[in-house]
Amino acid sequence: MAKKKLTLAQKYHIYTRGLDWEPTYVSKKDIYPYAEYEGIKIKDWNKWEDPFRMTIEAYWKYQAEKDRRFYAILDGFIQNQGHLTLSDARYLNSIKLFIQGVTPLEYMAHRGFAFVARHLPGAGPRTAGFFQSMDELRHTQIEVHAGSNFNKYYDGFHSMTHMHDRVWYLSVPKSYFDDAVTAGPFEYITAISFSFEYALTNLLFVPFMSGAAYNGDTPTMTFGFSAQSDESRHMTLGLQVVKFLLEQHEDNVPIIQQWIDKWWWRGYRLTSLVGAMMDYMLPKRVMSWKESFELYVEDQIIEGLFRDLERYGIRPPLHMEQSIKEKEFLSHDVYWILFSFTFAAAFHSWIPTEAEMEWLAEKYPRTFNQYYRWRYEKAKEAKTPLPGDRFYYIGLPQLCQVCQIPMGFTDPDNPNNFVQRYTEYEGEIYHFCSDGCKWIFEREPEKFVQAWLPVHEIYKGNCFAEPPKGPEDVVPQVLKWYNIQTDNFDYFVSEDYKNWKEWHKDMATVLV
Amino acid sequence: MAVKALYNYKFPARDRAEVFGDDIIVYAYWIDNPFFCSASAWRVPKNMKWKDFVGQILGQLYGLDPDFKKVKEWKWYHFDNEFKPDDEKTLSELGLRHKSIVKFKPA
Amino acid sequence: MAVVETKRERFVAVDLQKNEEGYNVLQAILKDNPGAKIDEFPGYYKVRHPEKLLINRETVESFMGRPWDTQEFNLVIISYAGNFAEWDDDRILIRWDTHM
Amino acid sequence: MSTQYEIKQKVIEPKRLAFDYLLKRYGNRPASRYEEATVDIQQRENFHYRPTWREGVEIFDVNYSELKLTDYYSFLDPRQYYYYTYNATRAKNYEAVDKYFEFCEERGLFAKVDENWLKVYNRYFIPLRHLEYAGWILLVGVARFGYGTSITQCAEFNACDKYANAQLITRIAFELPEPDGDIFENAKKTWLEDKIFQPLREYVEKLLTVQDWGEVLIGQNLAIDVFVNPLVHIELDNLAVENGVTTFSFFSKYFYDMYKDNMRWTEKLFEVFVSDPTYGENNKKFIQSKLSHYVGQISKAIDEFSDVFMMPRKKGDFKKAKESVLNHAREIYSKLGLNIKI
Repeated sequence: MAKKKLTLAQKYHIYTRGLDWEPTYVSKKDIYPYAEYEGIKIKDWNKWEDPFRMTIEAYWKYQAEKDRRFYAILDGFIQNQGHLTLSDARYLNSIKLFIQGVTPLEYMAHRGFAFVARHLPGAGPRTAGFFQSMDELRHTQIEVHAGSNFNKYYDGFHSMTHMHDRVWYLSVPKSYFDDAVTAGPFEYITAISFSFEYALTNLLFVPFMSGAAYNGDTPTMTFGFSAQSDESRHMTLGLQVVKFLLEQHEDNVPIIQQWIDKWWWRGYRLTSLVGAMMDYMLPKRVMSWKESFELYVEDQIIEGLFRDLERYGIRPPLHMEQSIKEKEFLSHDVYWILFSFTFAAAFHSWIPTEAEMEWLAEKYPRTFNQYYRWRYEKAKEAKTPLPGDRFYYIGLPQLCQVCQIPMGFTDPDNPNNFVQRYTEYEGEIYHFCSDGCKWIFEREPEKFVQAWLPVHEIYKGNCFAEPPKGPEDVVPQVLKWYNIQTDNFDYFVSEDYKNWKEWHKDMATVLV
Repeated sequence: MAVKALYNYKFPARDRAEVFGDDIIVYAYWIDNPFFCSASAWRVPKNMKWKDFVGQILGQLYGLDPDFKKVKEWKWYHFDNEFKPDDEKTLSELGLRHKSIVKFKPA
Repeated sequence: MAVVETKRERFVAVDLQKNEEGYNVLQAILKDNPGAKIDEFPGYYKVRHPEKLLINRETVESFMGRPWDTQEFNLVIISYAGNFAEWDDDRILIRWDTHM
Repeated sequence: MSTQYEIKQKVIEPKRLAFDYLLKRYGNRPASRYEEATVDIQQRENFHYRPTWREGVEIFDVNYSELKLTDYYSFLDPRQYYYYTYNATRAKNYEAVDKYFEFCEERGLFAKVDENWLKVYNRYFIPLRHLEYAGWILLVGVARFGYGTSITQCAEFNACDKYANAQLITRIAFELPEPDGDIFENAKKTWLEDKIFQPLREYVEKLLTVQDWGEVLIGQNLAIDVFVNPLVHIELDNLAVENGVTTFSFFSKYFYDMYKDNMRWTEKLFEVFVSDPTYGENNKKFIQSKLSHYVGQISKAIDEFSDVFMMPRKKGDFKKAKESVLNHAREIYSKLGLNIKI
């Protein structure tokens, strides 16, 4: 009765895929009806190699420990009124964007991976997908809990889920994930596990969270790094999925390549918001967007990952070169958009200080002074009747049909202009911010003609709390429908700023 | 290429012309002036006269730029084709359609 | 103006949390991987090596002064570049060019 | 050098006590972490694109089930589990399991299990890892297609418990002697071929093809769980004890506790379904009709287990055991006000 000696991998198989069986009373297709229509061919699910070998009991143990640490830090921060020791209340505007834009995506990812765990016919990847579904729920909740404390003292945090469904700039992240979860299970897992988790989340979680640490926000740094430790598992899953699909059948290669092409550009456009947060919204900066793009994308992804994938016949994403060309423009373009429309946003923006402009000029010696600095000088002159002594773009922007960002991405070959592309499909015109977004549309027009574009919805009258009483009542009714209260306008006319000054006026500053 | 789906995946475009009735969406873009962070979008009647359209977009938005008043005359483009609109003609008479883009720069 | 500068490098890397445990793991990595380079950022360390990074349980334990399960690596890792070529009870190996 | 502020003894009045949508719902009071993590978290409107995998539905849609609620957050988990409290609770629950394994190994208890009982156990118990695993698939489907975070979160955790159950059975099996060859292969063969499992397997395979998540919960949580758990973890454990085998009673209690824990949210949810001001009647009709069907099937399926009661040296009384199981089920259904003929 001596038990045979098993390797860890064999043991793990018994713990996971060994539980599966071939049904005989119904057909397997009836249990997993969504597994074939994408055209992915799987010869042998057993060739799947588990990206990590974690049992549920180990999962409980390590995840409970991670969360115990997180909540201890959060509670300490709350008890010590840690928000008062942030570098500056301006910092929190990046966290507002995070809570409104990213946290609901974590939630969508949780449900999306539940879909993978339910509908991929391979027990191995289903199991890994399930762990990720759990993790994503965790991320949603630790982020909500970290945001909850800020919500008590600052604007912009009070209605993130509601805003995510309605507010114009949040349709950018929302449409990204809606695109993924409406796809089949294979595209979803390639889009999210591979293109997003492996190739892009580093930009979101590592340098940005390091920035949070630098600005005194330990709960955000902790949830960021703690979430990212789950992310390491997710990255491993992403890489394993793609390699597995590529090895299963040669017919899968062109399909996967197209998904990589599509989802690289979708994800890259989405993370442009992070560029603006890093370069403009952190009062103390760790590294620029460009530097982190070079480190995390050019070195790690292009030089590292894609050279590894060459042998499978996979090349770097179609529009990768364009994103490299844009790296000295991107964050400036996006912040300028956010700055221009702050009258209708649930965060504040501001004209960078002289010192900040110097930093931007130093980090972007070929673009900032040449193309962007003058806009802020002019913004001081071009005042509007709205609160804040500066310019707002009083109007509605043209949006890209695919990424839904206002069409404000500089053409690096013609830097005083934005890229504008359009196409005609079934008698209607569609506009795009880039060749990447146009390519994505033309590949799947039936999908993108459905886009809920916030600007057009406003013009259709679908975004008013009550019918406007006149032209001057239009924006207020939209803001009411968004539930934007005192969350908008320039930082220096905000309640956040007023309160911050008030709270700090009778505090001794101690140098240590 | 079509979307791969388990059923006939076809829906009317959400923002198709008929949804806007007698109005159309028109975009406007000031060439070489990135002070305005993107082209703008307007819902206007097809029968609006060109001068009223110009009055609306320049009056509400583009006039905010201090450089605006320095411009005596504008050069106009419909998409990328230069055109010389007659002030009294309507947008549809001038060939503008739903989701047309009008570009302009100082002459 | 479309000149793009690039000075790309190929390396494997791990990003580790800056805390006591992360520091011990970092020490173990430096000991077992001659040629590894560290960059420090607020809140985290980035260790990189042109070819591979090996994390030995025994070495980590010698720095920790207690038993250390390789699964505990999950508690300190923030991110990585490369591929987990091995992850068993005794060691974790990260490198590129691994196949299934 | 860095700058720090010396915080005077000053309390800053919060400008809001909770997120706006929680204040609207619950009035001007701080919210619990459970409420913050749960209520109104799921996206509701303005979805951009339609699913490519199913016609006529949105990404999240109340029409994924016949069961409906006027307000989906009228259901809240009585255990108030959110990710941290769930994982922390389970990690703690499992510590006892780890200790017990240690204890059994130290005393060599697994090796000493009576050979005759081992045959019984291998036949009825180890194959249940497949049933638990199917429960995982079913519940994770509810976590995807259910409506409202309060419901789907419970389903997700329940799914996790199911997978953990399957793995705990596996872990026990790893400890057992293998006089008849590979214990897992044998168990799978039993699951696939042995007559005692066939109606149960047919039941669960068919349930795996059901799309309506409400019906899945009826078939799994209100039927399979309600019948199989007391049969296996109470009645058959009693029989083991009568045959002098007590090694597994600890596990029986653990599994049964897991079941009871999940019945807390399940019962609450169905209570909310049948008492809904708008949909209560329809919900009740649907539940009664589906549940009657599933109960009929599951009741017949477990009759096959009468064989198992004949296997040990000291034979058991299946009829009596079944009656206890039925009473257990009757009690739950009548508590929910459901009229189910058993």
